[in-house]
Amino acid sequence: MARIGVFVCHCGENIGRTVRADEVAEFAKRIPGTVYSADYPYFCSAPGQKILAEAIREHELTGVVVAACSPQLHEPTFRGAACQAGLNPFQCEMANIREQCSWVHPDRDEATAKACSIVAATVERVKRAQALTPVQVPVTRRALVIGGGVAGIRAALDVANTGSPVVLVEREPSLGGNMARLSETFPTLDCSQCILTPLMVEVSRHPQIEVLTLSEVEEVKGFVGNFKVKIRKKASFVRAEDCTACGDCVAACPEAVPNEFDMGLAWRKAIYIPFPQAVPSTYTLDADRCLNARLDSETGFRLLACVRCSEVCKPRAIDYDMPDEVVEREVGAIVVATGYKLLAGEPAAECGYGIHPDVVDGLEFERLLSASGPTGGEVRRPSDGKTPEDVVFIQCVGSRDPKRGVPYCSRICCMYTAKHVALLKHKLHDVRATVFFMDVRAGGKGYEEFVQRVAKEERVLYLRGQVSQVVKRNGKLVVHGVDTLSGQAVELPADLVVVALPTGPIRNERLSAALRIPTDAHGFFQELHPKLRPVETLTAGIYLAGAAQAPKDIPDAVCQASAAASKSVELLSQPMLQREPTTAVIDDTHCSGCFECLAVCAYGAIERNEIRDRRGAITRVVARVNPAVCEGCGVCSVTCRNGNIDLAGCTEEQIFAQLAALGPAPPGRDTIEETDEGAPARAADRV
Amino acid sequence: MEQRGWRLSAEDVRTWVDRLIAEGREVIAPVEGRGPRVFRPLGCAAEACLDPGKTRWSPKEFLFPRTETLYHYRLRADGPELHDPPLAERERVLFGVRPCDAAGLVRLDEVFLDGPVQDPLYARRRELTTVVALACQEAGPECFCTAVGGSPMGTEGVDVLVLPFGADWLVRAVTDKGRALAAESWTRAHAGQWSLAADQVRRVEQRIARAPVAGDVAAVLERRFEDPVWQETARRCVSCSICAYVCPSCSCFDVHHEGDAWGGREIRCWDACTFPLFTRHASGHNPRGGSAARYRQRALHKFAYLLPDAERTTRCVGCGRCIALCPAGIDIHDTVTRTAAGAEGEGADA
Amino acid sequence: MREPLPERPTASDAGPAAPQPGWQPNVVAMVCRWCTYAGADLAGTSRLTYPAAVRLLRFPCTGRMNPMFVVKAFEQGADGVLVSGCHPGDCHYVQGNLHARRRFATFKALMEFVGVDPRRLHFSWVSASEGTKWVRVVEQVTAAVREAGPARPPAGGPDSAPPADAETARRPASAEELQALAERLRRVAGELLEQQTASIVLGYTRGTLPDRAVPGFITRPEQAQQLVWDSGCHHNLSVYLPRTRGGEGKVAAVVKRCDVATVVGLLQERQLRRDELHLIGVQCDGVWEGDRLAARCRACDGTVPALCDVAVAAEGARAQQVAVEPDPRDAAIAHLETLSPDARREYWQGEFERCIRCYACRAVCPLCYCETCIAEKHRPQWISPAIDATGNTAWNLVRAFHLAGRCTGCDACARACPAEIRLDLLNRKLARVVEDRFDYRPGTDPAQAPPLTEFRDDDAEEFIL
Amino acid sequence: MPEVGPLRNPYRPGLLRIETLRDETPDVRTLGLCFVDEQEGRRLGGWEPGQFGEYTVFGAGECVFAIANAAPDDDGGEPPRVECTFRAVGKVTTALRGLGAGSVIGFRGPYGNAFPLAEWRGHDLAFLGGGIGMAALRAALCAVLRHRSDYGEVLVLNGARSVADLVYQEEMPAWAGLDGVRVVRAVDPGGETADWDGEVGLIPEVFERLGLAPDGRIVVACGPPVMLHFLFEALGKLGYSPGQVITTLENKMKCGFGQCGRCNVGSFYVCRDGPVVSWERMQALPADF
Repeated sequence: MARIGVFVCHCGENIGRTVRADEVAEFAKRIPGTVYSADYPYFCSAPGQKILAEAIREHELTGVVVAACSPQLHEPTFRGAACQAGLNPFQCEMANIREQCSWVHPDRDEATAKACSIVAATVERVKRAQALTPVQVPVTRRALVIGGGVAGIRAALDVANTGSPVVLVEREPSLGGNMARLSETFPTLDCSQCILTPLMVEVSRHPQIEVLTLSEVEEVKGFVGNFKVKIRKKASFVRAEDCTACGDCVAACPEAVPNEFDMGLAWRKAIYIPFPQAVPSTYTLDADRCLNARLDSETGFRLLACVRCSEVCKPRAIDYDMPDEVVEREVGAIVVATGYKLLAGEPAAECGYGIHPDVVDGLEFERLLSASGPTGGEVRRPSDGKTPEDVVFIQCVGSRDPKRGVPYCSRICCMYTAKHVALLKHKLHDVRATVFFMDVRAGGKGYEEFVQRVAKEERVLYLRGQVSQVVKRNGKLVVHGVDTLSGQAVELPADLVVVALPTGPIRNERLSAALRIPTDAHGFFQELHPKLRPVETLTAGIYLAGAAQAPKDIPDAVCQASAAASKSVELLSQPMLQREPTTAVIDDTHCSGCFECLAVCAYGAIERNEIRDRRGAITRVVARVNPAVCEGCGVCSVTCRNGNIDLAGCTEEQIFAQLAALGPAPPGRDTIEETDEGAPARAADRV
Repeated sequence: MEQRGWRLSAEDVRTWVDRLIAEGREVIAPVEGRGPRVFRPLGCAAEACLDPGKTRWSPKEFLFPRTETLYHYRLRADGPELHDPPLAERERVLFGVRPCDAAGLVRLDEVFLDGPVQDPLYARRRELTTVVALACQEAGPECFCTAVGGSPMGTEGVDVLVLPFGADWLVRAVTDKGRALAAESWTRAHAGQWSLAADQVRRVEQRIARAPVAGDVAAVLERRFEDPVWQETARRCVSCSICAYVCPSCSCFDVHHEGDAWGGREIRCWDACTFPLFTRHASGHNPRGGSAARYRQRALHKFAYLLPDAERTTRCVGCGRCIALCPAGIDIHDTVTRTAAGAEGEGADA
Repeated sequence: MREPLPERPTASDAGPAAPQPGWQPNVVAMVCRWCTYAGADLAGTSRLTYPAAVRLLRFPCTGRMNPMFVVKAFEQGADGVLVSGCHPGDCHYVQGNLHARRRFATFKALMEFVGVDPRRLHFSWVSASEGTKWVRVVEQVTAAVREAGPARPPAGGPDSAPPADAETARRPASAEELQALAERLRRVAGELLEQQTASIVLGYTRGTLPDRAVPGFITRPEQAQQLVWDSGCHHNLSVYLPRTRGGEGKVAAVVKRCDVATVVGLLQERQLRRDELHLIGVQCDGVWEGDRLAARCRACDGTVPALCDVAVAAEGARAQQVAVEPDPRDAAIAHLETLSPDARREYWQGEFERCIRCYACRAVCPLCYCETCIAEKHRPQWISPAIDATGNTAWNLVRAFHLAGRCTGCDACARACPAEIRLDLLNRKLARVVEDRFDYRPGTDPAQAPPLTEFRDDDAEEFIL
Repeated sequence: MPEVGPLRNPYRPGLLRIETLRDETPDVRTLGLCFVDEQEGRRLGGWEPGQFGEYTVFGAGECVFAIANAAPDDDGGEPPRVECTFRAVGKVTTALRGLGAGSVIGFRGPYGNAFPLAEWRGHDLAFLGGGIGMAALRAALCAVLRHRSDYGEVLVLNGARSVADLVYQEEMPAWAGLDGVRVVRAVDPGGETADWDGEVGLIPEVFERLGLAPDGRIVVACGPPVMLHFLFEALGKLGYSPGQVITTLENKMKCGFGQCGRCNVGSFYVCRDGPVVSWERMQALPADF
């Protein structure tokens, strides 16, 4: 039988003024199961806690109810005190008779009556409280960073610098991401490559970082602290350890294809290095473009039609039989930094993007500006290589356009367009530059100053307006738009048009399914809380960095990367993770395997558990909770129609007992009005 | 037999019932209202329905309630304080009971009164209850009282027997208890009228086309304990308890405990051998885990196990309700007679 | 002769009796700890005042609150219940409140339909910063409960049963047509067994009572001749599917249009595997009980759904298509909805009073496949086993609620019920609520997620304060 | 119709207070119970070994176990003390386990038949208990040991899955100390500890190994169904006749006196005609276990 102690606090006058604490304590004595009760001016004081601890020992209490203030305030205090006296902390509960009783009900009788009822319900709850111990989860001290752009690089370095190993996975042959494509960066106009390349090199040399390029995450199993990740390393057909990066193979290769790194504005060979500063600095044979036909299987080639690269390769680094390799890594934390891409939609097409070669997007223009780009840094238009005289920049081509594009602001376009204008003007002083814009949003450090400077100093026309279409007339592009300030239709000739396309997520269904983290309506990964937990995700141990979560500029992406790294390190720095024991508990003996619990669990804490017979054949598939992942919301328990899922610390037995104690004396049980039939008139007949 | 009984008009019967009520008795009779025809306590005679046909379920709940309290308790500092439930005090007439249902009450008596322990709640109710039976005016396709030794005008468990006689009724007291309900002023009936009325009922009886259940059925069924017929028939069984709950002679129950912080009660509720949980141990082991074992238990409990005397071959009274209402179309009479006859598991019931 | 029991101790025993003239309502508030509980604390720290009638119960999340807790609270004598949690978007557990919103929207509709006075059941979103809103909500709820008065057993009122269903213009299919279908069906079944595509065929066979087909399990080709097809083939045989194993071959089942819907539900809920099933869809002109066309058939054209593996239908063009009529269950629901809550409660309590808890409704329902039903769970006791108003009401409510968003309206439960409780109306009402609110119709797409496992950010919440 | 006098409420339990608690294994506990009202205890009189009682945990419900001790011989002395040994498996037994010394529970009974101790006089006896099955035999064993001279040799074979699961470890030395009593402890293969000095093997095996000849010996066995199944097989091989073997059955019971209808095996009601039954009689029952 439970032996419960009830401690009614006066809280000085705070409770005592309206609740007669001595009467409540006296009442508590009558509740079956209560063996001790006391009232005291301040139970939270040191002598008060001593009374509590002594009573626990002396009366061998199995549960404690402290009727005092809100548990949000002093629950840890009293649980701590009870714990020191030998009770499990979860066998100590508070009855809130201050915030929710004495302070809000001026009538002494009403308040005292209510306090009694709160105490009775809490006693019932504690009687059925189980001792719970925190869930201990071992942690694998290694992080996985997905994405080798600037966010991924930063996160990897930050984690690795604390001494924890990192696996950095990049889909492309080289690290660098979109930032590597940029010419200069706003607002300081320092060279992107110059600041990024050292970081890339640092990563590649870091003893704690394993870089896996040309690789993709295929499968993520496990849970916080204990992920098992399968990564597919695609064959590069060039043995990195043998390749000297001499480039002879490139010269020999007969097949030229558009270079993705240059946004298709230049050519590369089927065997290539994406850009000179690529890390790792090894060559890759693009199996899809190589003249040799690809095997149906994932390894090697079926027929060798051309072996020129191999013939010229002195270190014999070419291996046509190289297979894809699937490696498995165990990690404790995962940082997702998959970055962004530009989205071309209907508004882009109206601006001639994808139709006229001289309509380019921001990244293409970066390459045209870049000293390492296809034009060596000279701005020439793609169609014929002429130097443009009129350049028109169009902002918000799809951004902030809920009907035809995306509703959100892409955040970087205003700034990079200002940068583009500045760089353009530096290179071509006489060019006429016009910017169509909706608003100029320049909310970063030094951003507004930069835009103002560009607008003032660079003789650029900022036109508030919208572009309806871009057409080609007499060999020249004509931009049709409206100056929304004057309401006048505008028609501008252009040699080159730069459209600011929306930044959107890299949609990788397979990855998001593997990670079990949801995406928002636009496909960006969803953070756990937009304000307070912007780095975490619904899946504990998986963090977000950079534009994978939302459009970001470099400083913001790097900032979040460091935050994600910090979160990962927080997790990896402890050998065992302690988690609240108030988790869902499944009794699978009667589970029918509908898995609606799994469907409603936001945390992926429910797993399918196959029960097998002695011969190993699956007899049933039932649900199982992973307490390391469960957050204890209890949504699953309501979904389970036959009540197989309970919630530790808030069990159905406790809830029912509380409900029974909260109500008034049920007349059917109090004064037993039996009919001859024996059916007592029960209060319940009321529903 | 000097028992000539009486002849009552419909009006007389109404007056009779109203008088029984006025004298302080609770009169319980078939009532038609929303839902099916069932036995309910009458406010006045006009509420009773004495039309042909039977009620959806037997009136057993007035002796063996669906749920009743066995004792109450209140928790005190020094331990629980126990209280017995009150015993029934009011005299009661079950009116318009079909003979099969009246016989069913005797089956209940055997369980609750004839064993080593007598149930005081039941005993008191039984003592206060008088049964007025009404001979059948029609027989349904499910009826088989005659197959188990009953009759549409059987008198087992009956205190007063009423036979339809044209628009009137012939009334005869079967027991002294029944005689106490009669009135001095009633018109006597004569023997000729009785034989006419009995002929009428016999015509109903002849419409019951079901084969009699053989006298040695108990032994045969126990021998055929492992017969595939149980499996084949029970395959359809969905494990509800309609058959048991509408049955006049089923008497199984469960004992539950209901309590809150302050006290509680022990209750007895109807239960049925067709429910899987009926026999499941706390360990999970279930001696009758399959529907076949449960259906066999039910059939054998009716036709083989624990028959009180050698003469009676069944505990089943042949009302046929379990057949008419089974959502899976299981027919216990068919199963039992075919099994007893050694029939293979062929035919409609396969 | 019985000793009067001593009174249960109450607060007033603890001291001088409180001078409480008349009745004080008892309102149970189930609140989430992160938002509303904190909001109520804020009301306290701000020294606001509100009626003492409300008693709080702290939960981690509204998503943990089982609607059956509300039923329990009323059972235990609450005069009113308030459920309160975080505003959408504020949930500590991201989406618990959004699941709760769907559940309680459905549950509230059920409670109102069975006549629980809407003034007794309330919902609100109160954030941790809304101390004043908490006060306002409590005042509003308490006032409403006070107006509704003490919860009391139904008083017994006039009979308010729905009128009889309107006459149907439809007629049963002709005997020749049925005969032709039956023969085709036998042939199909025989071939399936012959070719060992299926190892068992669930179909209808002749029962021992006239005009009553019963479920039959056919395992040998020659037994296929026992199969019947007529307008008395009421059973929804899909109830047998989850428990029937085909061994080497598939399990074939004879299904009507309405039965296929429950098969879809079973597939959705992983109780069946499509590749182990062989569905023999039969064109059905409706099932008849005497001269009464089953309610569910009135609005159904009986054609064979595409999900079936084989369709047994009339050959060639039919002279006359089945005329679809309004569903009479809707008329009955509409009638009940014109009644006052009290009258509706009267009606439903009258229905539940007859319940003998035989659980036939559950046993015949293909979607009631739980190994052990919540009604049998006694740790804690969810549903009182007592066959009385309390237990019966709780059982009938939980059954209906557990089928919300799942029940396809096959009416097997109502047909089996020996007490003729209008379970069909409860089911149908909830099906319509789910369709109206969540734009979901059960039994159509095996790949669809059940509506109460999902939510939309913009689910209607007009019922939430 | 039988005469109905003022009948006793058969469901209303007497009240017992928990005096002693002893944990036999991690989940098996033995309670020593005394009557709250001594008069009530005296009215109960006594019980025969093999009979069982219904124990009520107020707030949780009733559960059924054998009475694990023998009633006092003389009826004039102190009121009887009831002992029971139970495993916490369900709702009520878990609640019972939660009770401490001084708690009050309900008790009604005794119910059922008893071991035919009188018939055993002069015979050698073997008590074979598997797991908690020993609890059902303990009352008979106690009675036999109390009148040691009335019986022949006594073997006690107490077996369990593992050493930790062995009940009555405290008492076995005292039993073994008596003249002509042999106590064999056995655990299933794999359940032994490093310092285990008892037998290893399943009870049927161990008994076979002991090689006790059947002549006149009465075997009293209780354990899980699968143990009994193999034990009967083994006994058959050793030449024991079904009449020599006695067991006690367990089935779900509610009323305790043959009314609620669930514990029957054919016409045999475990609560009323059992729980004690000979192997011979069991063979005649339908296979409805």
